[in-house]
Amino acid sequence: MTLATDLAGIRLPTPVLAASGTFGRGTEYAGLTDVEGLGGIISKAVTLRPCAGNPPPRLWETPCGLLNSVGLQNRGVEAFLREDLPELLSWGVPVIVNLAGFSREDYLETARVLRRAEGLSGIELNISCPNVKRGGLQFGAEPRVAAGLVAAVREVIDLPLLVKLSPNVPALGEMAAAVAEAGADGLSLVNTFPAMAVDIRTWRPRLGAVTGGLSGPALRPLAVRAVWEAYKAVDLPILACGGVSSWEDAVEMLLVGARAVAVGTALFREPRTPLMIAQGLKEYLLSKGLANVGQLVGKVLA
Amino acid sequence: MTLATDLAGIRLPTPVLAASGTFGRGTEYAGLTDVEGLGGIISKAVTLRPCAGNPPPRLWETPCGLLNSVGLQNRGVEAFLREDLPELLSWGVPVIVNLAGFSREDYLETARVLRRAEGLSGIELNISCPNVKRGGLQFGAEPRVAAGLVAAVREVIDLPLLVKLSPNVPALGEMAAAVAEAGADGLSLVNTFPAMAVDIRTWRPRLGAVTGGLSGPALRPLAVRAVWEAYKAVDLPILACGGVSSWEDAVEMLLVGARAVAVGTALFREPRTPLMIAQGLKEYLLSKGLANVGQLVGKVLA
Amino acid sequence: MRLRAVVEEVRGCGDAALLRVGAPEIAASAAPGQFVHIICGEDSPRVLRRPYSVFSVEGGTLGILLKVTGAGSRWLACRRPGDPLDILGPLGRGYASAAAGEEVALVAGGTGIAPLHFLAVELRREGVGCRLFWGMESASDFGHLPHRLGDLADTRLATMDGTLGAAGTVLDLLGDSGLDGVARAYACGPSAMLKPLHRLCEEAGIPLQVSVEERMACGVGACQGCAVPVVDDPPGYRMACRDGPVFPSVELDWERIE
Amino acid sequence: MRLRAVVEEVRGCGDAALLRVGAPEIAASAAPGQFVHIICGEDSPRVLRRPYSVFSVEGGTLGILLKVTGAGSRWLACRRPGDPLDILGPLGRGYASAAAGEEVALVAGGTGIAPLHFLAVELRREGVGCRLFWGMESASDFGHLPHRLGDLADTRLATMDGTLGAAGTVLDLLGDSGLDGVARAYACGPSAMLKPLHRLCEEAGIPLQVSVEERMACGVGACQGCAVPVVDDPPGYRMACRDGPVFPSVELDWERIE
Ligand SMILES: Cc1cc2nc3c(=O)[nH]c(=O)nc-3n(C[C@H](O)[C@H](O)[C@H](O)COP(=O)(O)OP(=O)(O)OC[C@H]3O[C@@H](n4cnc5c(N)ncnc54)[C@H](O)[C@@H]3O)c2cc1C
Ligand SMILES: Cc1cc2nc3c(=O)[nH]c(=O)nc-3n(C[C@H](O)[C@H](O)[C@H](O)COP(=O)(O)OP(=O)(O)OC[C@H]3O[C@@H](n4cnc5c(N)ncnc54)[C@H](O)[C@@H]3O)c2cc1C
Ligand SMILES: Cc1cc2nc3c(=O)[nH]c(=O)nc-3n(C[C@H](O)[C@H](O)[C@H](O)COP(=O)(O)O)c2cc1C
Ligand SMILES: Cc1cc2nc3c(=O)[nH]c(=O)nc-3n(C[C@H](O)[C@H](O)[C@H](O)COP(=O)(O)O)c2cc1C
Ligand code: FES
Ligand code: FES
Repeated sequence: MTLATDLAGIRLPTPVLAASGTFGRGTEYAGLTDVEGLGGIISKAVTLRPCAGNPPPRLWETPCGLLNSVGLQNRGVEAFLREDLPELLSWGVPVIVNLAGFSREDYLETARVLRRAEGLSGIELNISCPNVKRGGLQFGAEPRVAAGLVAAVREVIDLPLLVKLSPNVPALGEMAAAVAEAGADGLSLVNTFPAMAVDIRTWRPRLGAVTGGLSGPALRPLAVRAVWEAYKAVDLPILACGGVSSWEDAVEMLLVGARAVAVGTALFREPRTPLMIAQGLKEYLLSKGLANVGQLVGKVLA
Repeated sequence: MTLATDLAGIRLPTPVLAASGTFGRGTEYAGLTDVEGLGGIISKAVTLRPCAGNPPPRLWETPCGLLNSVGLQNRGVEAFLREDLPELLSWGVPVIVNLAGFSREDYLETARVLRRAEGLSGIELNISCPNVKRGGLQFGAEPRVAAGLVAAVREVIDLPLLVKLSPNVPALGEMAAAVAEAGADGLSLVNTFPAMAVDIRTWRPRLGAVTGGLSGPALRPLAVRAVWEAYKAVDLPILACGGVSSWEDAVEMLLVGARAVAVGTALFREPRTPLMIAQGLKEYLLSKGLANVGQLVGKVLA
Repeated sequence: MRLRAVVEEVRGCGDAALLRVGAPEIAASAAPGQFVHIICGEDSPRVLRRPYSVFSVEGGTLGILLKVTGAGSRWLACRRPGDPLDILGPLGRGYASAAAGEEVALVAGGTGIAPLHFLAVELRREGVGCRLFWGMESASDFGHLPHRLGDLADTRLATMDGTLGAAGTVLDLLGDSGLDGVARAYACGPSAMLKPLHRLCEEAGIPLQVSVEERMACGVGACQGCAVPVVDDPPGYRMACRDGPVFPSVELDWERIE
Repeated sequence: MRLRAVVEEVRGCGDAALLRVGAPEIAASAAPGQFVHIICGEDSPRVLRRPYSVFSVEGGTLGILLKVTGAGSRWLACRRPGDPLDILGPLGRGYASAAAGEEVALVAGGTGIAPLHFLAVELRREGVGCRLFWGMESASDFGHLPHRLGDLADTRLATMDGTLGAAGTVLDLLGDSGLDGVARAYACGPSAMLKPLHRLCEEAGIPLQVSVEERMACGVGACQGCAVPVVDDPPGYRMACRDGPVFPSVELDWERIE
């Protein structure tokens, strides 16, 4: 029995990763969990140039969920390669870079810079960030547009390419198919959902950026359904995330078609969540006499 | 100070209604709350012919949310007019019929039958039910298709016409505009979100229909944002629902542009929720020196 | 119909717990087979109430026998005397009674004992002879409860692991002769138990009433969530909360019940 | 850094509560201005921990002074001795100390007293002279706590309703002469208090360190949620949880802070 698995050509020691934007460089959690025990780390979004991100407040808690409007705060791809990547790589687990942009050229230029990076395991192409006015989500709404971008990035870079989709489209299957056709090696599902909250005392939005993205257990049922739709539509490996907080949640995602899961919001409450999930998966596989998580993928009786 | 308000030409005694599919004929809650104190009742979906609905299980609870796959179970429009409507009308509050169909002709024929009904205050055109294979959502995904249906129904029926939209579209503003253009008197936002859950013990979906719709507080931040998007896009009154459980939630919805709110899932826990909300709104208006809820509509400082 | 009730006692009994709840109005009108609908945690992730059969009524006090199967029942089992409880009830339609002098069979699986316990008390009072068959996983499931049922009815027990009564299921316990001379039968338990019991009773020509468990939201017939397949023409659904939870077993479409 | 701690005591003090939590590892390394991050309710709708300043350290026991402002703090205030608590800490960067013999001012608004209380204890130990200014809404807010601070520092109180000390804000209390002869100042409170205080100190040429409150998710610098505007070039954000919560007030971009 092994937890090791392959995701779109990326060899993962366990199928439980840290989700983009939630794990920093790993260093931050070093005293709180064994970063070396992760299946992989997905970086915060990296853009071509430094980006200050959105004005505070950037967080608001909702029933079983979290709104964030961090935006694409990062110091740009050059600083990322220089300062963050070495630290990310120091943990000895696969590192996937979340690649974002405000225009097609942005994405491509950043991808070209990333080509120089050594040690990177893959790219997660972020076309689904609800927290930026331009770019991001606009590429994730229309299958044709998304496919165009994916194809262009594909030409620039050889690394395994996951495409992170917005769940907020009526025909997710079509989107998945378009992206697969364009050369994606895998899908990443889901990003946060566009959401909003208002302070009824001040009549002002809870978030400085007015709207933000919903994550956490509240949206898990939407994420499960999104993964299932994508799984039925295309023959690509899927990295699932959205409210995954326990090994049971992870098994649920595997059953509807995920090959691996990423944990975001749950880390904030319990930094050891990914390790606890991996342990739970191990015991589950053993108890079922299964050899690997692949034997669970898409096995929902539906 | 008054709670009475006008919604798309419907005179509501209070801006707090019972949401479609959650309140039966009112009779069921008679011993538990004062049905006469509601701002209005929206019927369960009514279709042309009787409809058995989806196989059980039809319910599954999720973190701060509820999945349902009831489907369009109803005894058809003729039986509705004969048996349900008189009872719904007996409470002396506005009754709005939720109109659903599996094809364009279905919708239109049902609308024609409803034209005969006396005492009806309005129609809520349901083009967003995630719980049917054909019809429902398929009309709610494409602005052009939705507009076509709305225009056709508009020709058939004179009653105030609310269109209940799916929140699961990337460009909600466009959808709202198309529907407004086609002659809707108001919008109803949001229906449940397509969702799914799996029993990891049996590997079977929690719902007999495999997927269902998410409701309850979990999705409130998504509903708030949807109402805000629609409010910015069109000059139509909006009936908001999605996780509204307290007067604070109602104020939030008003601030982002709702004229009235409907309460669904919260009824199951506390049947008096709409009355408690109305009472809370009253005290809030008084404390703020406001004359009516209209003075809150869309007043978020964003 | 609704109540701010008060917890009077919580007694652990094996893997289950017996709650005694002061709720005079509900107690006054509850009939065997009816249920109550309880908010299990104000500040919790749970949007729904939890349905529980009435296990007993003594004066103004309701008895509720519960098994911890998830977070809601765990919350309930952790109440302390004096804690408030938000309860709706009594809800649904209970068991139709029997005639005095008749001999009836009560067949329970696990916590299915709850409504049948209440029923046995009532039937006994009405002079009906009760034969109670109760199957459970293990002797430890319900503490001393099984032993105390002897006063109430002619009680026969079965456990899957053989730690109490006969080894096997409650159906094994019924065997070929368990229903001999029985005028009618009442049951509550998992459908894996109810299904074969239905066939057994049908063959023996014994009218059977079953209490079914379906997930519930409103609990009052408004949401159509708790659908139970029935053999109507055309085949459709009834609502467990309003039309049941007790149904004559011949009305249910067992083919479509899992 | 992380702990399963145990609640030792919960003392109501007015509208607030003082929790004493057995957490030796955290207590051993906590410095004034640092905070802990607490899970407030396992079976709750809350996905995030709640940040609380360390109010005191006595042996292996942490003191936490909390005001009930929502469901999370309410949960915390309802703990009982012996209850477990899941705590991360100590987190963040605290106040930089002063030199022995210096006279410093500590300016607190409401629960802003928490880190400043801890700081006053430490500064006193180090032979720094402390003048403590504390403003609150009303005398009843913190029970007897205000009276007990006299031992710790030269304490002056203000309440908005005039029920204790001077009537008015803590800034009114400072007046024109409050900072006279002060070598440095430390503050914690709402930004409506910190902003004018910053201006006051800038004019008087007194270095000021402020502890800011920002909503937090991770609490360790990983999510970039707790952004605080700074006057860097180009103007950007620091993270309250990692770079703060204490900042030299000159580093913050008060124009962009509400
Ligand atoms: C009419 C009726 C009477 C019942 N009487 C009793 C009784 O007397 N004693 C007892 O121990 N249990 C009884 N049950 C089952 C009891 O309602 C569930 O065990 C309880 O809801 C579990 O809640 P949970 O949060 O602990 O579990 P979870 O599994 O976390 O619950 C998740 C969801 O599934 C539903 N659910 C879970 N199990 C069941 C079930 N078996 N039946 C229906 N819905 C379920 C819950 O209500 C909830 O909506 C009865 C059920 C019904 C419908
Ligand atoms: C570094 C730091 C130290 C703090 N120290 C103390 C202290 O010693 N004593 C004390 O009483 N309070 C302190 N607070 C504030 C305390 O964290 C909040 O009062 C608490 O989180 C409220 O939680 P709730 O669930 O009761 O309120 P809710 O309003 O329901 O909380 C909703 C969300 O808003 C956040 N939030 C609410 N109020 C604040 C606030 N004032 N600051 C930051 N986030 C907030 C919560 O963490 C939560 O995510 C501190 C805050 C920070 C950032
Ligand atoms: C604070 C925060 C920051 C995030 N930043 C990014 C990001 O930079 N890029 C991205 O693709 N997703 C980002 N996400 C989305 C997560 O990677 C993940 O898709 C989402 O939160 C759902 O998973 P969860 O419910 O486990 O958090 C962010 C989420 C949070 C909460
Ligand atoms: C059990 C159930 C049945 C529903 N049936 C319908 C329906 O027939 N037609 C419809 O338009 N919406 C239906 N809805 C959606 C609600 O009217 C409402 O839009 C949704 O539940 C969100 O509001 P809530 O969070 O307050 O429940 C149903 C919802 C539930 C929970
Ligand atoms: S639970 Fe709503 S109809 Fe039965
Ligand atoms: S709370 Fe996550 S960076 Fe500060």
